[in-house]
Amino acid sequence: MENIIKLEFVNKSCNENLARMAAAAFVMPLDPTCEEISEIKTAVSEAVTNAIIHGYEDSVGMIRMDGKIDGNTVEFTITDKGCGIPDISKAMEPLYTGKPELERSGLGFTIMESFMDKIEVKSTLGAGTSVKMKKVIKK
Amino acid sequence: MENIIKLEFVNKSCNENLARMAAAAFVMPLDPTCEEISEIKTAVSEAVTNAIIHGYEDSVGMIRMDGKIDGNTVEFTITDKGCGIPDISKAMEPLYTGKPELERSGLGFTIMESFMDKIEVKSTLGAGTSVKMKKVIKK
Amino acid sequence: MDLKLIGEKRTIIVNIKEDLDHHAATELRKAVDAKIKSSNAINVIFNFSKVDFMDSSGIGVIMGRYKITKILGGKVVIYGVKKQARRIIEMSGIDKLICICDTLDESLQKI
Amino acid sequence: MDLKLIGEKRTIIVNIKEDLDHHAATELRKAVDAKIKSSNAINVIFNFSKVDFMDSSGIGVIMGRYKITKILGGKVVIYGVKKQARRIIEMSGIDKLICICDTLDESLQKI
Ligand SMILES: Nc1ncnc2c1ncn2[C@@H]1O[C@H](COP(=O)(O)OP(=O)(O)O)[C@@H](O)[C@H]1O
Ligand SMILES: Nc1ncnc2c1ncn2[C@@H]1O[C@H](COP(=O)(O)OP(=O)(O)O)[C@@H](O)[C@H]1O
Repeated sequence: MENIIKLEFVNKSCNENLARMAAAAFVMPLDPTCEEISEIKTAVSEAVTNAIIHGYEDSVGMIRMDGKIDGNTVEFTITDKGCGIPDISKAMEPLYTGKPELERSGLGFTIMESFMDKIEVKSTLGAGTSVKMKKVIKK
Repeated sequence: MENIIKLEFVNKSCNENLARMAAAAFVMPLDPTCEEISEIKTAVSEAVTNAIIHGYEDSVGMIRMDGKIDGNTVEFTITDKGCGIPDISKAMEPLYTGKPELERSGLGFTIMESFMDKIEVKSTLGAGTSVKMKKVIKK
Repeated sequence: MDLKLIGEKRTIIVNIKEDLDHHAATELRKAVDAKIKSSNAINVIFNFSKVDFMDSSGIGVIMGRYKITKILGGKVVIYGVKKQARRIIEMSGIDKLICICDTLDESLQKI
Repeated sequence: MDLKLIGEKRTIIVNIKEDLDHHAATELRKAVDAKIKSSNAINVIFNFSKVDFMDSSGIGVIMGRYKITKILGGKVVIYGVKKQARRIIEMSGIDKLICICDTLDESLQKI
């Protein structure tokens, strides 16, 4: 089974739901369990929320979600062209948040890491961030 | 309320569901009725199915769905780069189908027209087809 | 989707369990036709009670089975149709050609 | 989401009716804080029984209300938590700080 999607949307918070739903619908042909669907929706929601609020802060910008299915592995890459992350390893520490004033919990990356099998973060200051996440859907 | 999405996917039939789900999730912030959601999902499904089976026939190609919300009007444009439609007004006649051997009913355009407020078809032979559909979500 | 053959009634009961779009229609058609070929069945009953979504591809499948069963001297009956699918069915006019019932029992009586 | 004030218990009951993501969290936070400001409430009970999805933004809202009610001398209690949300809550460790109940009655007793 091979498949790809590209989804682009404005950084409006109402599009968090859209991205989650699209991710869930995309993975359906692999016949995932409810738990696997939940995990994917949650991980995608975290990455998209980060792009919306951290990537672009108060400015308007586009976010892209690329989905790929290869065999029984699904991969999502969420990309923004926002501010970038100064220190990726610090950003990925559990409970670290750059926005405590927005009541962020600092758990986004922790959830992505524990719900997906592999996560890869690339970021350039002033140019943007991309988060690639993979998960094998068990047969 | 203003919003836009772009969704691109391969012409695999499993992506019909993906496009419908994305369309439904996209329109949610306008607080549509269940009936309006059904109508949009059905119209999108018809346009995407046409792009998959008529646009590309047996070849592989990408299909694009652009969504736009402007006030309480939602607009979807489904575009393929396939074979194009030789005679648009004939194609839009109820019960006309170019593929009776695939058990097509010829009702696709009829459903799009009756479930959406406005539909606009552009097509160039050998270059592709785009179907733009608008619907006002009642308040 | 699953198929059940009731040999003494020469009938296949098709429980559709997903959105009936072109993707599902292709699989459904293949499965039903293979079962008709390999059995004594001449009638098909479609259980629509789990179909929350159907588009015009569904009409194609029903009409296709209608034509085949008619040649064989049998019938197509559908039951448990929900609101969204009912609208598409009524738009297509196939409710004038085939029998639409509420329950499986009622459908079996129409065979 | 809807809010109900039980004046004699100095408690706001928040019925969350949608996915609790960052989008919903922003609205929820504003609504609850406005109600706390304009009433005598010092406790917040969140009804999670209709929440099929929550991400870490939900943890932020709960923790934020926990801090505010603590300053006021009150409590946050949540009840009716389903499986997906329970997993996020347990991952965050906030179940060690706030009370998680099964029903509204039980929640009111913890206030
Ligand atoms: N797309 C992004 N662009 C810029 N900064 C980001 C992005 N994603 C994450 N970050 C940074 O990493 C930090 C930690 O992210 P995360 O673990 O998801 O927690 P939270 O979103 O709760 O702050 C964020 O607070 C932010 O500073
Ligand atoms: N995207 C497209 N590319 C090429 N031809 C198309 C496209 N969409 C529709 N058509 C043509 O218009 C005809 C009528 O379409 P429609 O009303 O949806 O009925 P059906 O899909 O059942 O044939 C099709 O059979 C096909 O010949």
